[in-house]
Amino acid sequence: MSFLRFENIRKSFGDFRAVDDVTLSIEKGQVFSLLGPSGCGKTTLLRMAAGFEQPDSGRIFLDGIDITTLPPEQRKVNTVFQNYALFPHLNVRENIAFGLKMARHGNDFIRSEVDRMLTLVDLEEQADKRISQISGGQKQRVAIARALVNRPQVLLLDEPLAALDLKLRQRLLVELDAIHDEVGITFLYVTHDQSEAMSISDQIAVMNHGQVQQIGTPNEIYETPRNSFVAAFIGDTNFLTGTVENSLEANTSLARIDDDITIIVENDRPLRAGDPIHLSLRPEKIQLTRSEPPTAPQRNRLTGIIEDAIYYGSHTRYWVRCSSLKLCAEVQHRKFSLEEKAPHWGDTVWIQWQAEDGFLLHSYNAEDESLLTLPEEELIEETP
Amino acid sequence: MSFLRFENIRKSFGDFRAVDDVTLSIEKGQVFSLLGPSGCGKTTLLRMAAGFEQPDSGRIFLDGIDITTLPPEQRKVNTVFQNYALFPHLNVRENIAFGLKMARHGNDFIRSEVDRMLTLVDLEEQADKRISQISGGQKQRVAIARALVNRPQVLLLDEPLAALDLKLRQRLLVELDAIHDEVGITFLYVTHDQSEAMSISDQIAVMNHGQVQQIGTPNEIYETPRNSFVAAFIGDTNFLTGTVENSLEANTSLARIDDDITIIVENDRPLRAGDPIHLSLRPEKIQLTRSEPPTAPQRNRLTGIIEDAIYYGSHTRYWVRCSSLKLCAEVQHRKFSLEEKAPHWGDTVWIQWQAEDGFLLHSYNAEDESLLTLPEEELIEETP
Amino acid sequence: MKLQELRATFPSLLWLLVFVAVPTCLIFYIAFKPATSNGGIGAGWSLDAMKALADPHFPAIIARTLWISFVTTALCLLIALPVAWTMARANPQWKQRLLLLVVVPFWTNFLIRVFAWKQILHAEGFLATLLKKLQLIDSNAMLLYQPSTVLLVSIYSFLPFAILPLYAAAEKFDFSLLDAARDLGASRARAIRQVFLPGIRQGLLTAAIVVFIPMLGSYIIPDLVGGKESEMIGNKIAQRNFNDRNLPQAAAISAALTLAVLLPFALRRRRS
Amino acid sequence: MKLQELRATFPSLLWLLVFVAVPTCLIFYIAFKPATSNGGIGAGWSLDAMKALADPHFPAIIARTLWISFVTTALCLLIALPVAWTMARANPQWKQRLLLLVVVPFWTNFLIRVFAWKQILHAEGFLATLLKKLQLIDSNAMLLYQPSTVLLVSIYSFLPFAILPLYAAAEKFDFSLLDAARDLGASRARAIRQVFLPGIRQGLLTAAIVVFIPMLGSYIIPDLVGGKESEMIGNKIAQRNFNDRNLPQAAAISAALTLAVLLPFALRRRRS
Repeated sequence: MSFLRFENIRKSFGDFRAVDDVTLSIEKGQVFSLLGPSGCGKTTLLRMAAGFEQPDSGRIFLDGIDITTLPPEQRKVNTVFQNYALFPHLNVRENIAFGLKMARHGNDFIRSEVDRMLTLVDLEEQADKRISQISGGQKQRVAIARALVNRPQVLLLDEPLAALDLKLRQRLLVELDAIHDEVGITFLYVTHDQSEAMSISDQIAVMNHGQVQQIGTPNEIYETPRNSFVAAFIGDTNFLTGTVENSLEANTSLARIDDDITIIVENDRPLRAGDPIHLSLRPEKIQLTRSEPPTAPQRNRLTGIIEDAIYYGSHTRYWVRCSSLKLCAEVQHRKFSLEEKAPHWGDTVWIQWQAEDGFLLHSYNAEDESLLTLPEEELIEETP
Repeated sequence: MSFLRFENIRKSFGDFRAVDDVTLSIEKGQVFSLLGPSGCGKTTLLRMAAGFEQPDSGRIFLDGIDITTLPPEQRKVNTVFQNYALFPHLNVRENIAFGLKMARHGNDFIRSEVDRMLTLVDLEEQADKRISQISGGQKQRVAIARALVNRPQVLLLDEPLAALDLKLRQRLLVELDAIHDEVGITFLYVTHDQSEAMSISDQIAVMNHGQVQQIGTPNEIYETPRNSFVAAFIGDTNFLTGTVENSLEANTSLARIDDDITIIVENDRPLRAGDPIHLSLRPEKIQLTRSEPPTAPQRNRLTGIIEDAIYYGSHTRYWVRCSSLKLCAEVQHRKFSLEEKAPHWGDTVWIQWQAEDGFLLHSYNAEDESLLTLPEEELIEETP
Repeated sequence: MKLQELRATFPSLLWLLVFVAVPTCLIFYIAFKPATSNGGIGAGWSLDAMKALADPHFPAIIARTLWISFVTTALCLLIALPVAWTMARANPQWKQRLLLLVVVPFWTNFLIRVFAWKQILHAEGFLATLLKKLQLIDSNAMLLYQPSTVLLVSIYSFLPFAILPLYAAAEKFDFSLLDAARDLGASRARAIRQVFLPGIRQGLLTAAIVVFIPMLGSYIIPDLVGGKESEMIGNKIAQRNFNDRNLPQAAAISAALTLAVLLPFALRRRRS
Repeated sequence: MKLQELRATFPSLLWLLVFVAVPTCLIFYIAFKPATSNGGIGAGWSLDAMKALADPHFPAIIARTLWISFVTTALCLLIALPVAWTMARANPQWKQRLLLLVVVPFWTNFLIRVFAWKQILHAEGFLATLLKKLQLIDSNAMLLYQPSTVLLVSIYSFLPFAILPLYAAAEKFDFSLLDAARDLGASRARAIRQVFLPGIRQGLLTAAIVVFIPMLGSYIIPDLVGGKESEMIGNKIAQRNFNDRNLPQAAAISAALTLAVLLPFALRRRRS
């Protein structure tokens, strides 16, 4: 049973189609993320759930009741705003109490509920401070407490961590997760940061150009992306484009990627010789060795030269040129790999991956290549 | 020979010590990053290099010349501002031309130089647009072109990517790297994002509370952090606190971490029995297996129960409870590991790491634990 | 650094000296000088001007002045609020146009505008004729020379002064706070009352001061469109100036009024 | 949605109608009516009022009016700019105090302030005596009743109107742009000229209009502190009103002035 449901929602601002026929079902108690780049329509959807925007067409249901035209104050949802939107003329305690005052609760009840929230978000000592006197992370906690104190059916979070430093963001994300476990209410979480969405969500809807590209668990979205946008936006990947040469078995085929590269592809749908294919291959699925690895069934082997390497501490990314292909491989740093010596720029290396690790995309758009982190030597054409 | 040098710089704003006796040397042609949390003094240092702030004491040298008191317009450095600070009343071309106009160059020279820059940052088609008509990423490129066109001796970058979405940030970082390779001038890069700093820098100075905590290459900073702040701020880590039991060899000791845990520690300085030690152990250095691994020299083995797991797509983080210790292990997802079946919450697992992968800290501060991404079950003490 | 700071605040200090301290002191100075027959001030000191304050009609006139000033201020704020709101929420292009509209009333001579009102409200004027034909007012009713006429024309004249500071405050107000308030269960009206009005408090205060204070000294409007029943303290000051040519008495009345208004402010400041 | 939008813009439209269209039309209407001896307007239509425009002194008076208005505006802007800058850069607490200082001059009756200036500048007044003693001016020199006196008192009176819009614009100006300009090699002065002034363009325009336009209709200041040589068009309008009690002629002069000023604006708008 879906708890919060968007049905065929459309919304335009002038000529701009912000949301284009979106249908979504969110289960009770889930953390559901809307993930996508700026302007993909994720915030507009959230604002329609809150009641700040009206859809041009379509319906929104909460717990089975049509709330499409209900004003914001009558919806049992509360929002954590991106810029927090705390009331500057009230202190921390008064900000948290605002919703309860509006609901005309008694003073004793308000005081005890606000105290409970101050404990939950660990702000007891900041209770009487002005909003301008507390830090960004504390503001964020006040915003969460101010929304949760009303015991909403759904908590809407609009990029709640975007304004914070990386380390603080990681920490508050963990706290948010803990709060969700504690209060158990449904979260609708809007973000452009895939690692945020991956680590907190039960379900993710990836959006682009006002449309839902794919809905699934973090694992499904990452491992089986439907199209090139999802594959490139969630993490990094390599795109391999080619043509089917011939089918080997029921679920594997041989595909020609380039004049001199042929690879084994695992296919989840029947392929015929001559069919064009687009493959997504995650960098961490590629193993990189300095010596030639033994052949193995269902395994692709290529040799190439390292053109670029970026060190990230816990891992290094290598860009390996194999004739016309340039593949990115991610190597985690640990002492248990067979070779101790790290490869360098210009080294000849071998790369290999299992056929099943390349995932066949349902659709491909060359524009999405721009989402990949690829050092481009072509960027600068002219020398000064 | 140092090209840009800060010597014993101090600066206070009222009672707040923004920069506290900082000495830094930056080589010509380097990308040098100042990395630290908000308020650590990194931006104040950059603003002093640009000439917007004067140090209370200390000197700044550029190419051997004392520029401490030189006004901004007379310094051969240019700045890319965090909010871009583009002139809204000028179009893209006029913004880029501003510095050359101030230097009273001829119109023909200005036109050709601006055209060159427009090509460099790939904005030829946006040349005549107003600043309000272009996207965030394009504004960022204009800001870089506007600074570079003056051929500064040092380019100062103040969190140049902080206002952008994650994917765009990754892409522009790669472009920035390519631009640095192309123009070859010195970059002073200020950021709070360690992965940004790691991937672009030749040298990093990690700052906290107005002081430099450590200076080194990304590799040095990550693999041999001097203190607990550096270890926790750069990437994630596990802190192990204990006492030396006895020395095994010249460079290894046995240390008691807990009543029932004893580990082998590699030490770069002589340790005596009874010495307190603080160890940093990176999550990716820990190998996690479901079956008991064979013993090996210089290797630590522990068994524990998985208490938490967060899926990040390319890897998963597991938090393993080994009696009083809780250790985080990062496991990359690939098909070449020995065991195919991923461990789950509640499973009993074995973890192991090489003694040399645990790094002995010179100093430790319990506050820095708050920088770690650790799911805390103690966060919520009260149930509603 | 200190020198530069001083140099930066110097224009403001000069402003304070020339535009506040000097005229205020001068008025108190003049109030204690004797008047000369040619309208100037004589040598030496005198308490003669203080006699002007002893006029038996003054308590009633002062009460009326305060009342008309208060009502004008309240109505100006009430009308200006939705205008300032609309301007602040308009897109930048419309903001420019609306600002121009607020400025445009300055463009016609103030006197002419007051006379235009006189023509509109005249017993044989367009409006009176219309209202009489519609039998909305008595055929003997006077639209002119009433206290309410002074009110109407005063509101008309001071509205731009109320709108400008309210607009400046509303412009800086973060309207997403209203979304937040409604999200938390406040109706539109409660959100405005509990979040918008406190948010533009400084603008409201400035607008109130900018209307109330010059209203206290207003004399042209009551003189031209008001009757005997709507005489204000400003008229008394003007009479001493122009008719009696007794500057010290005018200064004394003005000084007394200034003190009467400033005193509560100064006291409130001390207390807070 | 459309209805709500209309409702939101309604106050502004009403404002436009009541405060701009009605008085402007009325003035043009009155300009074509005959005058009555009791100061009202008669029935029917008449071109008599147009005769007022044929006065042979008018070209010189209009030229003088434009010149004094222009110089006052320019000097007001010059003085107001550093004040607005200081206010915008001050910390919030100081901002409040400085804003109060700008508002405070309203607190004393306008007439009294002008008379105070008259006392300061009087031939036997404090300033003239001092200057004569210091032999900075001739013993026969007159500080009062000069065109420059009108200028001085006008600047004094209109400065707050120039400061407020400049402050509002400077407040919204992003001062980090000046850092950027200096970083790119501009001196302090060039940064201000090439980045700050274009950045507050709208504020400058508003300030100029708010000073220039009422200056064109100014009549009390030239009447009280100016001599025969500093008569402005506003005095002519006031004379027709008060002395000749000929409202249509006053309206005609005012309408002609409005047209003369509005026309270039309207043309510029058409062209752009």
